[in-house]
Amino acid sequence: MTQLASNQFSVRSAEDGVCMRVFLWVLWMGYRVFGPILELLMAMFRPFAVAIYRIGGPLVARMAGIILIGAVVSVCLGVWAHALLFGFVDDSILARAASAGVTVAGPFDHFSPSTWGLTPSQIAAQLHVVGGVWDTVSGVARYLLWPVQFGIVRDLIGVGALIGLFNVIPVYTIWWERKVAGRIQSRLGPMRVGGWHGWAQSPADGIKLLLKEDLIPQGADAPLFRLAPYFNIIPSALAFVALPFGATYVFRELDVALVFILGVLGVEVVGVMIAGWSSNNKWSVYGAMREACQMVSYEIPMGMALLLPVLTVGTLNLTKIVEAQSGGWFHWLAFDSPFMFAGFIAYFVASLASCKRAPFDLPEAESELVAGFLTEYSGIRWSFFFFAEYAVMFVVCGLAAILFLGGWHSPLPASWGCSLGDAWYMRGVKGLFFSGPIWFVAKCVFLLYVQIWIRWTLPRIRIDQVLYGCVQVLLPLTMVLLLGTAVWVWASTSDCPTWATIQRISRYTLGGIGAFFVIGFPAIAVYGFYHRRSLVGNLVQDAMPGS
Amino acid sequence: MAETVLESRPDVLIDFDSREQGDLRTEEMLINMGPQHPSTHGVLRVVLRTDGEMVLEAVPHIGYLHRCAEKIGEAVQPYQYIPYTDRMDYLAGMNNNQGFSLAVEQLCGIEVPPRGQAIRVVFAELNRIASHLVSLGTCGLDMGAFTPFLYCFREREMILDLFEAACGARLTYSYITPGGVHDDLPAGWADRCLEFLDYFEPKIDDYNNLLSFNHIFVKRTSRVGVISIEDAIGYGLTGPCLRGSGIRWDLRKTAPYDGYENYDFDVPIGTPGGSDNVPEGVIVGDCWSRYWVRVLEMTQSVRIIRQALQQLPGGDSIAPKMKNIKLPEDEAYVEVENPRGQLGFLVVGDKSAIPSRVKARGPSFCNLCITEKVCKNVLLADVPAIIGSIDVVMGEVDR
Amino acid sequence: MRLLALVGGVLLLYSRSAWAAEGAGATTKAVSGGLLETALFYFVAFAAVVSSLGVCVSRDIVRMAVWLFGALGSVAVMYFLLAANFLGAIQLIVYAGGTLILLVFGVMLTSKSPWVKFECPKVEFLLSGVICAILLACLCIVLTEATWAGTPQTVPGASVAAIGKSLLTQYVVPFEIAGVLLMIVMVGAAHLARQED
Amino acid sequence: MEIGLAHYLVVAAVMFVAGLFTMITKRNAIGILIGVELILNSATVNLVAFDRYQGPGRLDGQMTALFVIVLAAAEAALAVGICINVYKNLATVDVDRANSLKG
Repeated sequence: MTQLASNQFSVRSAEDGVCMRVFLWVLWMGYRVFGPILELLMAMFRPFAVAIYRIGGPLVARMAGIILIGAVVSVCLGVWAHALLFGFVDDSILARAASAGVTVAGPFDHFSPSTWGLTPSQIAAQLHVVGGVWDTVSGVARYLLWPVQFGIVRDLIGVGALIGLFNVIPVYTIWWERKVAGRIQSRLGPMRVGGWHGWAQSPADGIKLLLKEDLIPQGADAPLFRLAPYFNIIPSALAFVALPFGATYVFRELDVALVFILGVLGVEVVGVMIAGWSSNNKWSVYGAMREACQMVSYEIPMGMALLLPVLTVGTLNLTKIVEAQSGGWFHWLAFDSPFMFAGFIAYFVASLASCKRAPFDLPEAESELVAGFLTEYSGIRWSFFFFAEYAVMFVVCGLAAILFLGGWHSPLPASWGCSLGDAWYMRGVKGLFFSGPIWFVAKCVFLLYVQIWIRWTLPRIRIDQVLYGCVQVLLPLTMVLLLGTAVWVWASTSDCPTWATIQRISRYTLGGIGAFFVIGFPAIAVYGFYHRRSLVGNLVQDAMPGS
Repeated sequence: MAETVLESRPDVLIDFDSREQGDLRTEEMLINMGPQHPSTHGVLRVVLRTDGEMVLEAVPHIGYLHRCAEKIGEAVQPYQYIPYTDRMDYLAGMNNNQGFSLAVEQLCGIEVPPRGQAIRVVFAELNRIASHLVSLGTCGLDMGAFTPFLYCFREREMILDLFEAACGARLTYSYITPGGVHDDLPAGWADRCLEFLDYFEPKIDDYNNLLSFNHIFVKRTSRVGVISIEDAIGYGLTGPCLRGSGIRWDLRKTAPYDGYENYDFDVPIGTPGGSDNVPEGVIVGDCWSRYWVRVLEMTQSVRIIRQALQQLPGGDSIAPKMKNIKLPEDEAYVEVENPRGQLGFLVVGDKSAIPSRVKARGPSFCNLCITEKVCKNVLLADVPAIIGSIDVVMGEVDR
Repeated sequence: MRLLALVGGVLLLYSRSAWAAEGAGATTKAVSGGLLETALFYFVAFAAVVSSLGVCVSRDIVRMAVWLFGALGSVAVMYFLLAANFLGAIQLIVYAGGTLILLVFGVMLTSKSPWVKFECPKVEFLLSGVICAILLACLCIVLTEATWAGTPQTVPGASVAAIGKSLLTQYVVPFEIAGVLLMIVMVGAAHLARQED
Repeated sequence: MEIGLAHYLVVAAVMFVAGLFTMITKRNAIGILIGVELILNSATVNLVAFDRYQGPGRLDGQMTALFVIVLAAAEAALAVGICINVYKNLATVDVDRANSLKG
């Protein structure tokens, strides 16, 4: 940002200073007014909570459907507004910089006094450019949009979004898992709390865990016992920093994003090992040892499987890897070559092991090790581990989606997507539905569904089988795949027409197989859901409530 | 922050002499599996001597559920003792009732009416199915397969509904009493039962697809916990544990009681892998064989129940005047085929209405003895598999 | 502790030079320009020093490993500050995710009980402490008094591609030797851990 | 305030001395190993800092640091193997008691 020196933007109106002062005043007053109120509320938390539950519970239960739909709509609107807002401000900055003849680093270059550039009047001018809808609100919008041009404000929004995501994703992954598991086991899953299909069950569990007594066993190494959950949860939260949800929906676009995510996921083991060791419980130590064994060994095939797309695209930057897959279903990397297709499956298996999901859930195998490293944990510390586990599940699914399944691109052809000539509202709509975070999250949820499906179907593997599977199956397999991909990439550089045909045939065949699976899995699920009564037989059906 | 400094821990053993195998032998550790542990089926406590993941020795410790069940038998009349037999093997109450009733009947020379006998067979076999369902489910659960467990319990609930319709209880039935069964079948019960059987038989295929032939399950249970024929006989194993080792011994065939000789059924035994649906790698006497014997026995039980319900005779279901009968000064020992093996009751009379001695031979108790022999040099994860496949009920072990 | 972690996290997120995207279009930034980089450096340096001292003074071997983890993490962040992003990530993977796990694993496998400690005599402790303090003082004096020729660079850090390219061109011999060495080590470690008979 | 080369070097020096102290005073073989790791880390910090400040456009420092990390990992693996072997033979990892060449 040094080139964007302050002298180039020295033109400041008096309005600018007023605006900044108003902004700071609002912040300060918010702190002065809402701080004490929040404290008071927290002091009165329990009676308030009870009262709110008693009074608001039935109301919420009745309104649940509306609230859920409203939540979905507001999330979509939020995503859309984010795209519009940031795009608008970026456009403004770029337009102004272009008029001044400067190059600007990028949308996230921030926190430098020299960027206190755009004045509300300039924003207002841009607003008029954008469209007529804003005319009526531009007076307000110019002041609302003014802070968004600063990196620190955007980062605060980003941190808020990250914290929100990190809270919401595990909570609703747990709910999703419990619902899917219930259906698989011919139960209903959570149905009560909150009304509509127990949507408030997981938040309620979270509050319960917060209020539970937090035990430290006698003889435990108390500082380490307290520290361990943080070692577990902080890396899993850090992974979200570099995980792109969309082209602009990434907190920090790192050039080593993939290695960074792998690294922080590897650090997570330290928390588990320390938890197991400091609990002063032999079962915990067993859990920790198994975790160490499994993680250290499965990181290798996982990393090697992740190298396949890196080899093909030639970068570790996740955003660039996704950009290389634009253009619809058949351009996704999983269908790039047979090696890549097998690599995707190998990665998925290794990722199951690396986030301790069944059938690799040995570290917390409840029928062998009571609860493994979690045996002595309770309350909020336990929920930290749980949060971390589900967040990591999401991260590994996100990596799979980014590296193999086209990230935030929709499977529809590229020509249907965003183009530069679209009007601003069409850009919003298409950005939302054609290549946006919605697609990314949808792919993650699908992969999570497969993980959950596997967990509730298969028994657990023994430790020797786990290690055998890693060292003697996955590792050689991924090595061969790596070699094969290298040859494939090398061959793709040639101009031989026969080779191009072979490549096309393999791409469309693999895409067809992938489509078969991707359509087949939900189709089976939907079939099972609609025939859930007849599949279990008449006797169950007769005994079911509401039949 | 309570940090205890202990210089030496007596429970950490270092045994330098027992280095017979293993690549990475480090340190031996004594570890308590139970009495509170998710996979010890109640309050079994197994003390494991482990070296890493290897279990060098597993010693079961019992007695956490002792309730003086046999001593109580010397204080109450036989018909009053029936509820106590329910609480021994609480998963197979009907079979326990039947065993004790048969012993009392033999002691007193009571003839059970044919209808009573047939109803007894129906209930005993239904209870065998229910008990085997729990066994299959928990065996899967011990391997981490949660879903088959709930499927099994779904079907078991229906059997319990049938029991409830007949006797009002869902777990502790006290239905079969000396002289027959204490109430005749309610109207329409037989049809309901047949409807259940029609529903249930295809479900066995579901379990097989989901669990029995699951690759991971087979890998986890085959060649694990192998009990040879000699050991099985030497340790006095009975029931599916004995038959899983390849010995065709079933009291319903070899010493029929309550009219079992009238029904046509097979006695399944463990078979080596590669034949009869049995997956490759299975050897006779391993955990999978024991598991598979239970699956096959459920089919045979369905066959028996169908026959019994079809040829259900009329008449009384209980012999008259069964209360306050004086027991002769004699003793009777009768064994029946419980879902878990041979359940024997010894009843000694002394010319009063109250027996002077009641003794039970519990199949779970005898089967549990083999744990120590089998759980040598296995992996930690195999211990729940072995205990699960032996299928003990601690209520009956401790009595 | 948590507050410190929070402060560190916030500083980490605002270290522009280390985290900015690579690429031709990116403007260059001074290595040690911003206030936040300075603050982050001091925070990380403080964390590294405290962790290293923690390694020396803690008596429990697992706590030593945890302190070492702190030091390794701080060093990783220092790599990010020094625009060696790839090295920082590798440090996280190999050291924190691999070597440290191995060490803790070794502790678990070889510790008779977590509470058994064997320590050197007090005299030796004091003596070595004094020697080390003198050494540190000498080093610090030399390092701070010396005039270093180099100036802080303003070019962006080396990209992963550049590292990969030089690994296979300029450094191909050490790279291959390292590969062979790793294989030998793998075989050797397996052999060492094996029972002789 | 400028962060110069000396800043990094001082931090590395502190880490080096701490590692040295750990190696001298600890009797546990794994403790000594931890000290070695600390020393290796201080060396890599030096390398990367010199690379950043002294070698414009060259990768020597980073490359050497990379190889040091690789070697450190290999060394740790071997050392832990040796520790386990020592423990198997002597039932302790106290290096003072590992004083005979006979296993």
